[in-house]
Amino acid sequence: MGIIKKLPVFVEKFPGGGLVTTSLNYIFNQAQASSVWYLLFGTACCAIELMATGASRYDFDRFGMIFRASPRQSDLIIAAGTITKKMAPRLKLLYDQMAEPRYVIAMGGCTVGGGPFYYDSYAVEKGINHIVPVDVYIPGCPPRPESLFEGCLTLQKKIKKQKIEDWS
Amino acid sequence: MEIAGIFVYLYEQLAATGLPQVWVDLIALVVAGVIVFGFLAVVALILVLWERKVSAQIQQRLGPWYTGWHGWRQTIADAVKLLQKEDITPVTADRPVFFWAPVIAFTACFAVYVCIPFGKDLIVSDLNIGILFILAITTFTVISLLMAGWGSNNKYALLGGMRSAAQVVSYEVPMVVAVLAVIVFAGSLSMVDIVESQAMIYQWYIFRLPFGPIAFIIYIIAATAETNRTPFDIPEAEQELVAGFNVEYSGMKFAMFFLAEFVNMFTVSAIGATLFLGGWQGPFLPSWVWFLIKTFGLVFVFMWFRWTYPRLRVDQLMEFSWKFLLPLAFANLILAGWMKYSGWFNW
Amino acid sequence: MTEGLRTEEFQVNMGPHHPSTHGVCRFILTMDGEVIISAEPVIGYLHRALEKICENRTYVQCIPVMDRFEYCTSMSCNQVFALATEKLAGMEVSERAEYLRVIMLELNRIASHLIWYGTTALDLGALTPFLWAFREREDVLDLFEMTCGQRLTYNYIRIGGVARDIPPEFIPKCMEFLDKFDAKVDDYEAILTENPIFVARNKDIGVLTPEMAVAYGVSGPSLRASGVRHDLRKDDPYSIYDRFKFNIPVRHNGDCLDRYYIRIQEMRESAKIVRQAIEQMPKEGDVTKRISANFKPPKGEVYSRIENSRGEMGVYVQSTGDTKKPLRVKMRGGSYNQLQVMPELVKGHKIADVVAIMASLDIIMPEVDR
Amino acid sequence: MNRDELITYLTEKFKDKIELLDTGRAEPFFLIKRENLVEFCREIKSDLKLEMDYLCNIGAVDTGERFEIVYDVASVENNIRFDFKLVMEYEGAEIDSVREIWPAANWYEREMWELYGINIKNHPNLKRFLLPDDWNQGNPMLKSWDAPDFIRMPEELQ
Repeated sequence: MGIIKKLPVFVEKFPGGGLVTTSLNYIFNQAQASSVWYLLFGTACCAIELMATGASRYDFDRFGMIFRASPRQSDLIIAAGTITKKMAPRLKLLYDQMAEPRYVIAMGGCTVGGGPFYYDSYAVEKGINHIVPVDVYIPGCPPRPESLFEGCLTLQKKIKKQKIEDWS
Repeated sequence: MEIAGIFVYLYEQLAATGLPQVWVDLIALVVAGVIVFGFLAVVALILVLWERKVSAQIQQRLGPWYTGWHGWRQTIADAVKLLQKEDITPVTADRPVFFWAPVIAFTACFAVYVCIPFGKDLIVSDLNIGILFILAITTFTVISLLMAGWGSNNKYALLGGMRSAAQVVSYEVPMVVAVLAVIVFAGSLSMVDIVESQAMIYQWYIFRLPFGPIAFIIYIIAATAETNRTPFDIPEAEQELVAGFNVEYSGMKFAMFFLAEFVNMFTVSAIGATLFLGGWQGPFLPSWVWFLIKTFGLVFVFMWFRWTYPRLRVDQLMEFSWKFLLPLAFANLILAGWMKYSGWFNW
Repeated sequence: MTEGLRTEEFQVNMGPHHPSTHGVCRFILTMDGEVIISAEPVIGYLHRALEKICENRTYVQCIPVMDRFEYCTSMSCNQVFALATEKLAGMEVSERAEYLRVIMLELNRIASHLIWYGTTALDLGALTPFLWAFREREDVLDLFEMTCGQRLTYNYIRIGGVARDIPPEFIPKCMEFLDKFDAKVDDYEAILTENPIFVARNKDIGVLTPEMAVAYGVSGPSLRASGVRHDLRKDDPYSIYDRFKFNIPVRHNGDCLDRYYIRIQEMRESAKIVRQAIEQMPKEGDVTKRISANFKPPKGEVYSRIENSRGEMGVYVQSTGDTKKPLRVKMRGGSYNQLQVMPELVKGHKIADVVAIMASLDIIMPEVDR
Repeated sequence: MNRDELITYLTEKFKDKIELLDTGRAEPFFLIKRENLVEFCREIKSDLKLEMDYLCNIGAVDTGERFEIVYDVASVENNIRFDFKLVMEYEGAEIDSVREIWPAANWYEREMWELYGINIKNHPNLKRFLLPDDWNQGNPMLKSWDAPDFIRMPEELQ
């Protein structure tokens, strides 16, 4: 966590510090929620929908979401597409490389629970919650861009409810 | 309204308090530094948002929209978020180098503003070697990029760092030679003198045919390369090197690189405006408004490049610099010298 | 002077998560500075065992699985499997259904080439063409959505026909799209084809000789860019492709730029085919065929192939005749062979060229890994 | 060359080496012997009337009793296409590589080796590539294959 996060905990001990903490909490959460940079991570069909969502008609940028190629600079993995057993360690690695606070959206049936490859497939991981903690699940094969927006807005809501104390 | 007057008034008030002259100058310098720093921080934030809006317009999108009215709070939110992010230093990284790289990038890009005239009499310090100082300081960026590439201990970062070193060194040369042509005409290295030599619009160096426009184009091309922007953004080529030299940086350190990049863009635009577009010279409006208009106009040109062009390959980039730009710049310099010497076009 | 100096080769791992490997391909590049000495593709990061899955599905259930085989052109996947099964069962497809298939296949080809166009530009560092291409792609997807309710995995072309007839507003909307599409392709050309940087990045990069292309089984636009006039729509006509007039663009250098030109031309040709198909299509007629859940084609085996936007797409189906499940479904995608030939193409080029070559071959990983 | 001409030509040229299978109206399908594979492939590629220079696909089939290897070949030059296959028992499943004849065969054979466990003679690069590097559960495409986390689709869903 950044140093700045330790400050409010310290401030709270003083009289009136609670007010400062609460407003800081609000500002931090607002800032975080409206600037979720996602990692450019797509494996299969959902990646095409993810690209379409970033493109002109749907435009992820409206919500302040831009893609970053490096996991170090991103806040969110949108796991778009099937995660196979061969890919799973990579996803874990990418998640580990990200800086806290970090979030995961499981986009599409495959990442939610194996999807169409649940039966009869020897190679597909049955849900990415076995690999990384997931914040929001978006079902669909592939989910429409609108569903993806819904998922991202849900994530924003979740971020806005965070408490500073939980972080440090 | 000229804001330079305000500063002069404040300075006089300070001097009237009876403090020793050394202290007065020191306080004045610190205050000027803080003002420039604050101004540039705001400019960088505006530029990031503006870039996103420009790209959105070109791509028929809206750009940031829901963070405040038309997304005006977007970059503030980004900055606050980056403040909170975890600060990762890879285990394998060379710690001191890794730490100092963004700091150097950040400070170097601000140091330039010591001798950039923001308006009439609005300059922190009018060095008599102003332009030389600026060109020297801007080269600092390359050291920071190289440090970032080396310190990260990541192959992509290293490739990015090496590329940027090669690129900035290659493009520094034609840029300096192009600027020299202007200096030859102005007869001074001081930024203020250069601006004052282009008092009327036909005296702007961009309009001094034939050498002016050529020098200006060379300068713009080289400046695009200096700031690592498309089509010369190979050091951080997203599609080849993931994120190039800053691939391992997160949180605040990344924000420093990010801001430095935009401040650098503003810097080269400001220098371009000063050298070729008459700096703060202009009718009716206050001088500092003219300066900002011209600078932002150039910034827009850089953004326009970015969202239109694909990226060059590393060897093409070098060839372009050494085989085309540099000979052209030298020929231009000779032309300018001859024009100055013969006095034909010396209006 | 330089005697004491030596350079050392080093290895760079590109992928599987890399912005420009079109999914999850991984390359192990051995490099000398920026120059590539050898490249070894590592695949399998998207190996989802589609072939195994198909073995435990009925023929009807195989169609949605095929959708995921090549999601950029799901229609082709449906078509190739339907074609194989129809050949096995000796089934006829109604006239109108054939026309609908052609319309959908060609529209899908356009959509797929638009993805290719966008990602190619993106890989070369230009972001704007990518967004432009996706803008038009959305219009195509609107048409698909209108027809089958899906944007990506359509499950529309079924065994013996198609899933359902098109709604009445489809044809005006489609004509509207076709009318403006040519001008949009002109725009695409204006921003990339006429751009000297783009041309410099692609000219004489990754030259694929015709001999090598055929030997490695390269197909589709990549083969035609090498000067081999081979298009299954003309040479091995399936469905009703022999009824349309269209050109097969061929170029002879085999470099990235030629592959780019071919695909741009193909978009225009596809639009022509759709136009003709809409004109010739019978106004009404049955398009679906009711197939029982226990549909069992007779014993036999067949390899059917069609011209997909990425080359020859084929499927081998073996039926035992006594079960409702295929004994074996083997899928063949154009990208598989194009990725095989890539190590040969990238040798001696720069790391930036790997990206350009991969984009120009239009490799997409599900087709490789299945 | 149309379908019938092709069948006549091939059966005459290779007489007892190949056997025509009945597959309805699809392209001609032949059965060849395993030991003739390389020779046969070389012949059909070099024969000027055939010139099968293009390898579409190679697929292994596990019929539950034995292996079948199916080759789908085409000629870009003469625009003809046919398929042939060979049959072998599980025990000592091994074929010769046709990589020398069609370089495209490289990955198809590698895949066969990996997923079916069929050994490829004279193949220079038999390395794992589709399955995870640490895979230790055998050859998953075999009909008899099973693993703890492998769930078959229940009959009632079909």
